[in-house]
Amino acid sequence: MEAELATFPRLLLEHAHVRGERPATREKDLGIWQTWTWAQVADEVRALACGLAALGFKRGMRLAIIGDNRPRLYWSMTAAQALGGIAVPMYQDAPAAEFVYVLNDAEIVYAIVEDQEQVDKILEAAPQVPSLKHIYYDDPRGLRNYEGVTSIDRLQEIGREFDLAHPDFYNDEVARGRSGDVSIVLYTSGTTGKPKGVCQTHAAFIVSAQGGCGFDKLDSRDSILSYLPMAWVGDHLFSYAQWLVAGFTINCPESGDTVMTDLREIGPTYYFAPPRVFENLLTQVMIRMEDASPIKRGLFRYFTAVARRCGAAILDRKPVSVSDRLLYALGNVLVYAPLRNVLGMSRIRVAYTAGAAIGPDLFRFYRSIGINLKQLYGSTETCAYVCLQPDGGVKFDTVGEAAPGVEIKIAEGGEVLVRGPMLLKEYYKRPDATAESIDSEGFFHTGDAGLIDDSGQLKIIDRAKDVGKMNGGAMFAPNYIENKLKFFPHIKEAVAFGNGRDSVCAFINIDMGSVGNWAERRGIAYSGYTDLGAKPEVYRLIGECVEEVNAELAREGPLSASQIHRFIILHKELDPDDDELTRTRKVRRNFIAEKYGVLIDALYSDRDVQHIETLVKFEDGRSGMVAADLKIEEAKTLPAADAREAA
Amino acid sequence: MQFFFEVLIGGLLSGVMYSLVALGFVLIYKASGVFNFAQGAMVFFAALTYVGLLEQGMPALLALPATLAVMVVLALGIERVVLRPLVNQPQITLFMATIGLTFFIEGLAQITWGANVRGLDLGLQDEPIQWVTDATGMAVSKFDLVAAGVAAILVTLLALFFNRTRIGRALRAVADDHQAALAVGIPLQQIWAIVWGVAGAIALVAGLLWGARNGVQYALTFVALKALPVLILGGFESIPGAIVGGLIIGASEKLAEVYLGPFVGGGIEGWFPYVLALLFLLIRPEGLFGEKIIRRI
Amino acid sequence: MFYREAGQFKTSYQADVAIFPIRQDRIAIALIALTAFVVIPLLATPYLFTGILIPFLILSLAAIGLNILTGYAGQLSLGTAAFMAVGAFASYNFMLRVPEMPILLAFIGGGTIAALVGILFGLPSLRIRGFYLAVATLAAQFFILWFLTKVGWVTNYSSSGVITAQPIVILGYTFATPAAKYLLVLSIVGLMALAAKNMARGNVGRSWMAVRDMDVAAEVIGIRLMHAKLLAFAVSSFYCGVAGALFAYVYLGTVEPEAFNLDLSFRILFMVIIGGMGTILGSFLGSAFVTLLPVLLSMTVRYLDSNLNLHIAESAISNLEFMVFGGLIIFFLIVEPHGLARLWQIAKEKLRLWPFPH
Amino acid sequence: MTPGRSSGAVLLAVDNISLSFGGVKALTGISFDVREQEIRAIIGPNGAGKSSMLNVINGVYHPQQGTITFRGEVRRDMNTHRAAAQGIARTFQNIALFKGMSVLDNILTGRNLKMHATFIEQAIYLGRARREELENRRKVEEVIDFLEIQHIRKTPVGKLPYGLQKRVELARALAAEPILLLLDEPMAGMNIEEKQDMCRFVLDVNEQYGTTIVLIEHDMGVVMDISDRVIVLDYGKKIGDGTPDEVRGSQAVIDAYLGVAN
Repeated sequence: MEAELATFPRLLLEHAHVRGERPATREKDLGIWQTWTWAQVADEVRALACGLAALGFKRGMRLAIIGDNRPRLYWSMTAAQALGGIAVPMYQDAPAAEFVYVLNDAEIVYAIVEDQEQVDKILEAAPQVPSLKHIYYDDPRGLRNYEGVTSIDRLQEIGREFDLAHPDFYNDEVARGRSGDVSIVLYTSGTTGKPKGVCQTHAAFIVSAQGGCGFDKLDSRDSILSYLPMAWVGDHLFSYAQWLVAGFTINCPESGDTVMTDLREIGPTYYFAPPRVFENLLTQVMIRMEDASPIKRGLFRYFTAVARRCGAAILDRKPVSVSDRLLYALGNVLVYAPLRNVLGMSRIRVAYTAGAAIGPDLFRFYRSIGINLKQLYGSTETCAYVCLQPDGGVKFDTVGEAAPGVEIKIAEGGEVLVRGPMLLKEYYKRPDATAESIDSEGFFHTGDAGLIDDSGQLKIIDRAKDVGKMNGGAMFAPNYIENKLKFFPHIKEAVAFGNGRDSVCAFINIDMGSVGNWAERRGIAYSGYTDLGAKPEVYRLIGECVEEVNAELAREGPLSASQIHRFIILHKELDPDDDELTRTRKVRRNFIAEKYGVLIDALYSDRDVQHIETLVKFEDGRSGMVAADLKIEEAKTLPAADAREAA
Repeated sequence: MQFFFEVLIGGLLSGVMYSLVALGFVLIYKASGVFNFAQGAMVFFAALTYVGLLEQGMPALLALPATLAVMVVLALGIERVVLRPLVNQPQITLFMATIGLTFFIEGLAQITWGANVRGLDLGLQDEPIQWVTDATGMAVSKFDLVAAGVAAILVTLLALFFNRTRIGRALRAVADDHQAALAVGIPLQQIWAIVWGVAGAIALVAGLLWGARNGVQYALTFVALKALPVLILGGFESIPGAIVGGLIIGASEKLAEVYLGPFVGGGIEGWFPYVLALLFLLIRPEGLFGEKIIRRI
Repeated sequence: MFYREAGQFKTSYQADVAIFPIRQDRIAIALIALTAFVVIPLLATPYLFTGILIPFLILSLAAIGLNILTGYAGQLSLGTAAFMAVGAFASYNFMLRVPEMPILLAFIGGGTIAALVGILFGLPSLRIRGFYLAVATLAAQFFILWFLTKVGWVTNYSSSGVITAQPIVILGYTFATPAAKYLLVLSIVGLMALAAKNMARGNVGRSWMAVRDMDVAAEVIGIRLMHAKLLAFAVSSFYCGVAGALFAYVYLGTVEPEAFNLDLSFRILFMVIIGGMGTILGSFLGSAFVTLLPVLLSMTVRYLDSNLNLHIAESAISNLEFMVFGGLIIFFLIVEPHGLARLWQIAKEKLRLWPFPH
Repeated sequence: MTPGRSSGAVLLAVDNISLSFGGVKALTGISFDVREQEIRAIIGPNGAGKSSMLNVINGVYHPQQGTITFRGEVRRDMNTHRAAAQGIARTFQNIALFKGMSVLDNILTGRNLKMHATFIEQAIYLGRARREELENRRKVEEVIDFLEIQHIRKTPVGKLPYGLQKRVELARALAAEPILLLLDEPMAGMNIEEKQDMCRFVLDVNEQYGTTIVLIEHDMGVVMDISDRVIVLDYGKKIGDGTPDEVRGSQAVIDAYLGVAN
């Protein structure tokens, strides 16, 4: 990369120069999409930067940025960077109390926030943040009589005056920037302990962005909807780094609850969403189709079937029979294209999802109706950039191949190690943490366990710390197995055991909703969860799911040993109130193993019925005993198949 | 002077006939708040049916009740098919609906009975009454007198019907306040049906009289148009209003025709009542006997 | 289904308030215009021009006029035909008495006179509402027709009261052929429809609708009732006047006042009701419907007649027409008070949301 | 509330106003003043003549007796157009929106006095007409943004729930950029959240645009919270006038309200 484009402020100047009149930023405001060209953005940023400088913002200082995705908040990042400062975007939905830690940790003096709500919160936090001196706000609504806060408009006025007085100041400052400088500190919403500030350099993000843009051929004609938290690494890569590298247009929605409408209006060509968003969308589609006329429903059902058969293949340009192609073309006119349109996805060239495992059916659905949905893998420490799925090489259970310039290595315990220019510089003021996550060879320890499949794509299977070993020495990844089970609508929760055992066994919670329906359709009467779970038909139903999972596992080389031999359908639903799940509904494996020791023993014995009594808390707080005789079911397992034939 | 009175009386007498048609409007308007533009068509329909039945060789004494039956059926049909679905719609919508109705009925009438003009003989000659002429020297049509008499009788009957009978009182209640009427358990639908039935009957009488005078033909429907200014003058809710209005219109249009006509080329009774009514409206928008409405907000 | 709105976002209010904000609609309207101006003139038969297309267009214009008054401003009028008559005879007299009078100017003049008369008969609307007003407009219907028949001067003392429209010459070109006449009417109607749409979506239109929907509130926010109502009468009558002039010059050729009788007024009212009150599009749909229905009706009847030889009289057909229209009016008022235009709108929404129902 | 606001200059003064319909006396000898930038509440049992008072102020009703002084001009009575032109806007007790129009158009009508293009200009839709349309649209969008009704911008008002309709009506009044805003029971029939929103908006309007507000409200809590001074009417007579606390204390008021639900 040529040295003079090594920082974001310089990239901005470059765009203003080569495509000054093309749209850079849009925001749905006052009913229309207000648009700023690259030239205008450059000018706004210049005013902001000069304003900050005039009011004493110095090189190396950190600028806190809090609020929804607003153009001027994005711009203030560049403004800070132009002065050699560091942007510190923070999660806008966090309560004031949480602000305090980050503001102090980053020794924030200057903060730019969105509106009255954020101002109120930061003022609430201020007393505990001695360093904080200057607060600027974007939206003046309701802030008339506030003391000690200034509007960005005012800030820019000051800036413009300052600029007139010191015409060369801005360009000099930008010129002094180095690509090795830290451009941003992103705080990881650490599940354990205090959040850590991840310091990323201009270079790291620019390289990652360039890699990604090259990989998916993104250019200045693309456009993206910026609706994910600015403090999240993904948004920083897609809506900021790639924006300034590729020079495409970012679009800020009118408000949180109009995102879907705005998506429909903008019709972005490049889109990112976490799996749950896609899941909710699909559910909505299904619900809305329910009320459609029989004809439409028929069409929809028929053509989605067609798509399931050949859609993905056509998207991947794989050979497909002529008849199917014709049918698909017809379906495209009648269903897929209109559907993409109402979802606002007609123009999408590349869509990514990441952050959690996505169900294969869900994933396939979007691809089958012609939306190029792909998965990627990365973390805050790696600029959200490690693996990408190449067009035509998309699988639902991998996260793709190593991104350009990235080195991947699987460690002994199966942990994924990565090395490359996109790695974090350090954890802010946490040398210890830095040292422990980056080893001597410069490899970053992701904390995820995974394996490289035969096609060279990375498959993430579990958190490294959860991965165990079976007596046979094979790797045991409970989450991976549990996820596979949970992808079945009938299975709500699953807990797999096998660490230090000869075989894998599992507890299963059926999904009352879907199994309930299933039972009613078959006229199976049941009194409640426990009763339904004990029905032999239900055992058979779940058994089939388990065996499908086994079949899949059998094809996955090292994991084929993790096939489930025996399982139990639990007599009660795992429940946070009984401490069996975390509040975020993650299974607390060890606690459960203790609580249901009897059952585990039974699973690993040759008994096929086990009596159990459990203490449960009811909604009203009372607690009582639930007793049941649980059947233990054998599940068919298959010999480890050669992975190649499967792929 | 004598001539003046002759014209005046002639006018008043024909005015009574206007009132007769207007009565139909008022009745329906009072009960269901509908300005029934189709009243004229009903008049036409009634007369045509009656004549038609006679042509089919039905004796007059039989044809009369038969026609009455037909009219009631028609009225009930209208109430069921047109009014009920439109209940609580703005009055103007109902008004337009009755315009549609007008076309429908006219079409129906002519399809069933043919469109050619028929004479109708009620055994009354439209000739001066001898003794009146002898006494005053004025020519007063016997026909007009009888017609007026019939109209007078009908009006009295209606008045009695309204004030003495249970239904009549219920009807007045409905006219005053639909909700309240419903609340005290007056069957709205039934009331409407009755009212439309009665309106049908009135239409029949008017139809016979007018038919006998001008011949039974499409032109009969214009009689209704004549009744409109009468209503504006008299107010839509008031039976006395309809009568007085009718007399004023009848008299004034004749006088105007005779005394103004010559200067402007005649044929002015076509519009004179309207202009009269219009001018009147500007002075008293709610009509002679209509109540003043205070519009609250 | 055919709509692809994703990515059609508005970056200016100009674009947002456009008459056809959706690209697919713009394409459609372009195609329609192309057919109307190019394809039809090439293909249509003289009968199609003089028998259907020309009256359809002229009556659409009249319907727009009535729609402005009744649909937008909420003032019911039964005197439309009379205002058309004023336009027709006024234009005739302009042509007759003003030497070298350009005919288009005569049309405009006719419209203007009609507008003035409209204001005159609109005055009662300041005191009275609803069908009281309707009756007042009836007065206009009768008085004006009487006036035109009785006052010889307007018909240039022609014994029969029938006038013969002067030939249509614009810039030396005589519009004689049906196709030429059609194109003339099409252009005039097109332009005036556009103008009407602009008024309807502008401040004037909003004031009209405000007066229609809740006059007290309208007054309170500063709308002058008198001004709004009389303007509605004036504009409406202007449109009817021009329509009347075209009716006389392009469609009939020789005209007597009776051509503009109450029945015509009603027909136009039907167009507005069936087409949809308060929409310009509806005026066209309604006009097309009311113009075509009789044709189709008589065609089918004749067809049945000849095949099943039922010996149906001509008069029966016209009476059948009466009944069908009457029935339709009631039907629409009950089932879809907003007429064909609304039906079209609903269909369009369905297409936009396809495959979803809502 | 900031007590300072009630010490501003007098914006509106009604003096000895009496109004009657036929024989019925709706108001008898009512006098009070409204100061710039204050929020003035009118309370009283049903039929106390509150709405009639508003109708007199903006000229819907014409009092038989008394004078109205607005911005220093003394008058026998107002007329609606003049009132609007001079900067008085209002909302109605039972919503008076234009049912056949979209939210946007409804609010745009609020700006009709700001648009001067003749109908001919509008028909041609060039120059002034077009410019005005777009400028005023922008103004309206600011109001829409202010009242947070972006998501219903293009819905027909008829389709909206009651609470939102009330908000749209307020928007229409605000679009006129009034000096004096008359609100007739802005929170009637709303649930708690809706009321809180509405309160916030009323206060924001008063603060952001410095609009003087006269409102009729039944919910005592609301009145006491947001108003600077309160007038109490009963059977068309004024029985109390002062700060919320003063009024709350007054015996006459307590009597009038005895047995009155809200």
